[in-house]
This record gives sequence, structure tokens and C-alpha cells, in this order.
Amino acid sequence: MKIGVFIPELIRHLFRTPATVDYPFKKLEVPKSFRGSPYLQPELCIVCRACERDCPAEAIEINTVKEEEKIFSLVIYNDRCIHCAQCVDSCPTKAMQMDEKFEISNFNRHNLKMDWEFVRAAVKPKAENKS
Amino acid sequence: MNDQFLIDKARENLKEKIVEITNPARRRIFLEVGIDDLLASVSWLKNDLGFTHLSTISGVDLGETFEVIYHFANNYCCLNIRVKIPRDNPLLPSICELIPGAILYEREIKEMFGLTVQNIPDGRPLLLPDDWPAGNYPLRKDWKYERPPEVIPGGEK
Amino acid sequence: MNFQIPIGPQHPALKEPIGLRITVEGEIIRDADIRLGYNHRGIEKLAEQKTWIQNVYLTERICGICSHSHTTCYVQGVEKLMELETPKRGLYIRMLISELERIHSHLLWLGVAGHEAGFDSFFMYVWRDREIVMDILETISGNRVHYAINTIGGVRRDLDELQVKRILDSLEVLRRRSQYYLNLGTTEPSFVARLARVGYLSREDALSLCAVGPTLRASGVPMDVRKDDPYAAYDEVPFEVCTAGTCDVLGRTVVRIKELFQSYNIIEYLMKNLPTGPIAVRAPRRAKPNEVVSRYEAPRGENLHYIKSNGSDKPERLKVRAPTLGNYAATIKMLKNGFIADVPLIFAAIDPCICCAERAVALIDARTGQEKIMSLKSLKELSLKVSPTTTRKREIEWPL
Amino acid sequence: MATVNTLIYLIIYPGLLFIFLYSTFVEWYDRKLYARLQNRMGPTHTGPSGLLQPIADFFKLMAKEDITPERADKTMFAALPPFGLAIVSTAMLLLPVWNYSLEQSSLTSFNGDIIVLLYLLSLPTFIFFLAGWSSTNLFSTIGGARVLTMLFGYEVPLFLAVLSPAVLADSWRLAEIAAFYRQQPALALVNLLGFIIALICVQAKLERTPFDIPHAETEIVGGTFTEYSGKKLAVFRLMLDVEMVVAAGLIATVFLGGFPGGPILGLINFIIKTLLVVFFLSLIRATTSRIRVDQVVSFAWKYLAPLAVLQLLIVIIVKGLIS
Repeated sequence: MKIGVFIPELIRHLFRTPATVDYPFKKLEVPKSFRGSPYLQPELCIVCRACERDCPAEAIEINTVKEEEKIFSLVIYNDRCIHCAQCVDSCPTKAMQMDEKFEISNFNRHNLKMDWEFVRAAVKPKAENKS
Repeated sequence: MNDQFLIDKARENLKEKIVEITNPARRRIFLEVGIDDLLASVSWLKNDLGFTHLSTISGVDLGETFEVIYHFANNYCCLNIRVKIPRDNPLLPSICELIPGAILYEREIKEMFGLTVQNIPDGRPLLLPDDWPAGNYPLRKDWKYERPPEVIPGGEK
Repeated sequence: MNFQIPIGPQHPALKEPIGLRITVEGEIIRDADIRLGYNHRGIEKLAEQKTWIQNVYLTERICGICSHSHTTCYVQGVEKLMELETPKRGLYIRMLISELERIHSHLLWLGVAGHEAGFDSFFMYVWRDREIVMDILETISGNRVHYAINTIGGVRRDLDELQVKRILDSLEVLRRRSQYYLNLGTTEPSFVARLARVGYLSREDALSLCAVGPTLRASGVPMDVRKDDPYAAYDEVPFEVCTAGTCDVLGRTVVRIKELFQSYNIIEYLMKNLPTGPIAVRAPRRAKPNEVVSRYEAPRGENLHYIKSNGSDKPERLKVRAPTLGNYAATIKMLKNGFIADVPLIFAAIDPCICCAERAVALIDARTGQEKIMSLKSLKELSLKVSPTTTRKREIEWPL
Repeated sequence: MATVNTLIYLIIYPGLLFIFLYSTFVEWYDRKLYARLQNRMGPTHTGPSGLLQPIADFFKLMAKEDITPERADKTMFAALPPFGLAIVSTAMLLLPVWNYSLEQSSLTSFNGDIIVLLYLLSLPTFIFFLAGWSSTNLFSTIGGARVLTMLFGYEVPLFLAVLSPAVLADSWRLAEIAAFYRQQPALALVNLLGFIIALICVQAKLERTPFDIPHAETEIVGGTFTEYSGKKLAVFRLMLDVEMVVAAGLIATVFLGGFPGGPILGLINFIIKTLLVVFFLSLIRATTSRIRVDQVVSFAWKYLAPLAVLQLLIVIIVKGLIS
């Protein structure tokens, strides 16, 4: 046991820049592969409903707007989303992607809803994702 | 110690008490005994083989019967004792005499499946609220929970 | 004279709700009682209504600190049920994350132990260095807490050369810092005075009360699932099981810091022997009727999942036994005859993860049995209502 | 003129206004230093470098809802915070800052004022105890009991440590003690042990780590202050700050030679010396972890009290040698 064993470390840090960041004014960089919120690239979506089926939080909803014109709508409820990126993995055409936003808090949950209305794409699913 | 040794030991000591013994994977043994032989089997396991660590007690609702599995572990193996108890007479002896650490698991299983654990040292509710209605056992298959419609505070749909 | 103190469900020493009712005589604890359920979320029931792949993310949300433990435990079991052969590289990355998680969890615990003992500087320094691990985890998996790296049949993200180099570099810093904390934590007189001979749990009690993890190992029982029942590729990796014989909170601290060094060695080995190849195999949507017991050594101890399938795309039963639940019985034993001042430390020494140990259904009115959700307004009215029977009579007597 | 002077003493300097501003400044200094020792930033945004943060905190608390528990002794509960603040502010007036002359004793500087000051510094402890007790909260009650238990530990060593320089200086008047050590600075070194003991005891009196046992948040929630909120808590916090200034001032007077040099130079002296003492107090706070109440008592009686007696012995021997 030694008395004051911590003092040298403390004094040393007195003259160093703090490790904390002045957050809302200075921000740290988000890594490249950060999982933010999901978004849809509607031109790629073939409406296979894999994302809707696999989403653990039931945050994705695909509705048929006009069956004959192949118009569908996809809603992402970001208030329910748990940012697991399973939809990105499930998507055979890479139509689902994650952005890098992390400050998405909002006073109203409805503002977090994102929806797209689009015509079903005719892209074929890539082979490597299928097997 | 290996799986075969344990199985042989079990066959030798418990003899006709064993209903079924399986070894589905390495270091995993499932031993099924009758409900009356449970205490004897646990005491054999503890005293002869030195299994003192009870990992947990799981219950499964199989419809007509309840299956209760005691997961024991030692430095080599995970040995699971399975008992089946009828749904209309769900009585289970307490093993707290032998394994004092079993108390929380027994209280949990008592609450969740509505089993009557005989001679349990402390039978108060553990997880469910004090005002939980009697006769509701959440983990039974016939207990269905209907999700209430989502209410978003302060928001209009 | 005896009186009872409620520690929790809301208390500054507890980061999550749990009810501890402590009977004290002056400053000495005579009896303790535990009440769970404030954080019960019915995950076991919910798991029966979700598909295998959805349950990966559900099990991840059992706990925030050991999120990877629960998914790995679950995914391992499901892989056995589906008879999948996970690729080696996938297993190695899975082990890497689990060891990184162990490091971040133990460092977090060390900081919390410092905070509970009122040693805030120690807390700040340890947590600052924990950020290194958090940053690595973020770059690998894309998130700081819920890594979501596991999927049935492997892992979801691969490592590149740059990340491997970064991990190896930061290991050096972490080793140096951990050595410093080991020295500091065991020599600073006021800190040692709070830790040593507090929360005594003998070897026999630890065994009979089925304690797990560092609590058990600090009582001198070398039990570690990674060694006893190797999962993933732990049988290929050299490491030691750390124990301590002091049976007190100081012993638990030392065991955790020593485990940090073992984790650094494991990570170094993993990174230097990283096999090439695919990281995952494709999983089917259904599993044949079977049952499996999956064990995993979480930072807090043995984690056990019992999974039963019935041939559909949903599990028949998923039983989760988190390590903290196994340690509660031992905690009550440790608390007895201690001081009130030691409650937070003893309780923190098992590294309680309350949301792990519990898995609410809904607020159900006792008299009518009907569910209702109380509005904020009615709660406010209730709280403002003064009971007509309250008197100003003093009931508390001199506690000394 | 004397009346105006007295009014200035009481209200502006070193009276209430100065106390309020300086104690909030010391709180800022303590917080900032503590943060930087821990490699954090500390208060940053209110005012330059967060200087106004303690004042902002004070006014924010003043504006908050003030709740009195149903079962509490309401008169006592409400009276204690202003009473405590009045006591420590009175104690502040006794510090020989500017309001004294060495030749002539006055209301604020007289023979025996060191005893009065120590007595006034003991009273806040009882205020804390009564605050805890009158809240009738379980945690407050335990906190109150702990306050008193600790008092038995540190009070005797503190008295011995502070009075031994007085013995050497052969005076019971703060101004004279300070003047004595200014004339013979070498003799101040004799009291080094006493200085360390006094620092530790003052730390205990101010209930800061490692002696923050009465309001140890992880153990007994807020201790004595559990039920206090709003204005009352704000006053209590201010009271603790003022107590810190007074205690630091007392140590600086007795061990570091006081604050000579009239209004301006005296003020600079006062600020430098009290900040030095507060620096040591912050360092102790950052270096240690909280200890248990039984450990406080045993530590105080096993180590502090014998060392304080030893200090007294040294002082008596030295006094014999020089006379």
C-alpha cells in the first residue's frame, strides 16, 4: 500500500487536453461502416418483401398502391427501427441501405416516418446473394 | 470423464429409474427420470458424481404434460435431468435441500408455469407483479397475450 | 433496533431497477431480500412468436452490455439445430467480438466499482480507456452497443487488414493501462480498504449457491465454460482460467483484471492466426424438431440457452438463463453481516445486469383484471392526492 | 465613517456580496480542477470558461419546485438552510482579511476569535445532522447519524492541529497568529504536520471524498439532503461553498501567514492562499475513494489524533527552545 499512488497520474493529466469532446459544438467522426437509419433506393426495389418479413422490429411496411400499375409504397417507421441492418442483409438487390446519421431524435414520433411510393423495379437479384 | 463413462455410471446406479438416456452431442447428456425418482437422481448426481452446479431449470409446456429440465454442469459436461409431470396434477418436489442455489429457478418456474413446488423454502412471487391475477401463467402455451394497440403519446396518427 | 431500508427499485447505486430490502441494525445488515420483475419484458414468451432470424436481434436486446453473449449463445444453439457448419473465419471473428466485449465489460465494471466506492477519478480514467475498445467495436460492427455481428451460420461483417492492425496496436495501449489499473486498484489505500474483506463468499457457499463467473472464480473455483465446454474455437486458443483465493470484492476485482490480460492474449492469437475463407453459410428458414443446450461464458459468467424447435420457422421454447440470475442467491449471502456502505460494492461486484436476468407484460389492474395504461395526468393527480390519514407522528427511532 | 466602514465590511467586502461571489468562484475552481485532474472538461459554457456555472446552478435551483415532505418537521426543515448560511457567513467575518487592526481588538478580531471561528465551523455539522433528522426520511436519518459519528472522529484532531500554531504564537487571536508567522516564517515549518492533519480534517468537515459518507449517493441516495429541493437545497449548497472558503481561509491564516497588505494586496493574498488550500483539498478528493464510517472513526483516532498530539508536543518543545 502506498499513499498518494494516484497523484502523479492526476497531475500529469492536469496539463493535458481533456479526453472529452465539447459535444454539440464539436463532433467526433462516425466510422465508415456505421449503421445509421435505413433508407430505400426505390429504383432497385423488386418488392420481394424479404425486409418486411425479416425485420425484427416490424418497422417496415410494404403496401400495394395500384396492383395493375405495379405501384407500391414502402414505409420505414424509424421510431421502431432498432438499426440492426437485417433489411440490408436480406435485400437481394441492395435496395436497402444504411445512412450515417446518428442524431435522429425528434419531438414527434411521426416525423421519423419515411415513405416512398414507387414502381416495382425489374432488376434481377444478383446470383451470389441468392445461393 | 467422458460421456460414455457418465452414461454407464448412470445405468449402473439408477438402473430402472431411467426412462430414457440420450447423448445428442458431445458433453451433452439428457437423462429422463420419473417424477418420484427426481430427488434420488439429483442426490446421486451431487454426491457420487460431484455435480454441484445447477445452471438453471427450464420448463416446457408440451400440452398434456409439462417437461421440466434441470441443467447441471461440472468441469466437463452438461447433464440435463428431464422429468415429465401431468398438466392436471402439476406437482414438483423442491431440490433446495440438495442444491440451495435452486431457489430462484424454482420460484421462477412456479410462477411462470403454475407448477406446485412441494417443500419450497420460499414460495413468494419473484418476477411477476404483486397484483398479478391468480391463475395466469405466462409461459403456458394456452396463455395468450394480446398486444394492445400502439398508443403514441401526444401524437395523432 | 432493526429497521428496513429499501435499496431500489430506484436507487443511485443501481443502474437498473431491482428491489433489495435490507434489514439493518445500526449500520450492520442482518438480512436481505431480493425482488425481481421491475424489468421483466417477457422475452421468452415473445421469442416463441418470432422467427429464428428475428430472434437473433431479440436475444441481442436481452442485455446491452453483453449483447454479443446472448446472440452467440442463441446462434450457436440454432446452428446445431439446423446442422450448419460455421466457417472458421466466422468463428474467429465471433470470438474476437466476444473477447472485445469481455474487455469492455470488465473495464466498465472496474469503473463502476470505482464509482460505487466513491473513487470517481478511477472511474473516469477507466472509462476513458474503455473508449478504445468501444471504438474498435464500432469500426468492426458499425455500432457501439448492439453489434449485431452474428447471424445464423456465421457473422455478418468481415475484417480487413487495416482493422487487424488497429486492433493489435490498441492492444498495446490497453495492456499498459490495465497493468496500471491493476497496480492502482490494489495499492491505493482508501480503495483497498473498501474492497478487501468485503462480501465474503466461501468456496463451499459459492458452489452450493451455484454462483457463476468471476464471483465463483474469485472464491477459488476454476470454472469457465470456455475451458470446460469449449465452443466456437476456444479449444484451439491457449489461455488460462484466472482465479483468486481471497473470496472478497478485491478478489473479484483482481480476477477481472487478470481476465483482461487473458483476453488480450486471446485477441492477439486470433488476429495472428486469422484463417481465410468465407465468414458465413446460408441458413435455412426452418429447423427440424430437436432440442439443444447452448452454453457460453459471458463476461459475467455462464450463459445458458435451452432451445427447442418444432419444425416450424419459430422456436417452440427459448429458455434464457443470464449469468446475473445465478449470482443473486450468492449476493444475499454476501450481503449478510456487512455494512450498509458495502451494499453498492457487494452488489456491483457480481456485475449485475438486471435486464439480463429478467426477461412486463402490461400494467394489469388487480381488482378488475383489466389492462389499462395510466395517463400522465392521472398519475399526477394520484401523486398530488394527500392521504387523509397521514399524521405528523414521528415513527423512526434513534438508529445507533 | 466607522458606520460606513462597518456596513462595507458587512455587505460588500468581506461581507455578503464578496462571500457569495467568491464562494461560487471557488466552487467553479474546485469543479474545473477536479474535472481536469480527471481528464474531463468541467464547466465550459456559462460565462468565460464556465465561470458563471455555479451562479447559474444557484439561480436554477432557486427557481425549482420546493417540496417539503409530509412528515417532516416543517419549521425546522425550512429554518435550517438560512440559519446554516448565516452561521458560516458570520464565521467568514472573523477571518482577518481587511477588517482588523493589529493594535486594537474589534468586533471582528479579538482575543479568542480562533475558538469562536472553530465553534462556528462546528455548527454546520449540527445543522446537517438536524436537517437529516427533521426530514424523517430513512436515508436522511442514516445520513444524519453518520454526520454525528464522523464528527466524533475528526473534530478533536482538527482542534489540536489548528490550536498548536496558536500555542506556538502564544495568542488566541487569528490576526496575531498570522502576524507572528509572517515575522518568523521559519517557525511555520514546525507546523507542517499540523497543516496536513488540518487539511484532512477540513476535508472531513466539508464532507468531500474520501469523507463524503453522510451523503454518499451510491449508498444512501442523498443522505442528509435527500428530501431537500429547490431554494433550500440552493442555500445549502451555497453554505457548503462558503464553508469551504472559510475553512480554507482558516488554514491559510493559521498555517500560511494570513493575508497582510490592506484591501488590494490583502485580497490578492487571500485569493492565492485560499486557492492553494482548495487545490490540496481537490487533490485529496481526486486521489481517494470514499471510506466507510467505521474506518473514518478508527482512522481519526488511530492516526490523526496521535499525530495531532505529536504536533502539539513538537510545538511545546520548540516553544521551550526559542523562549
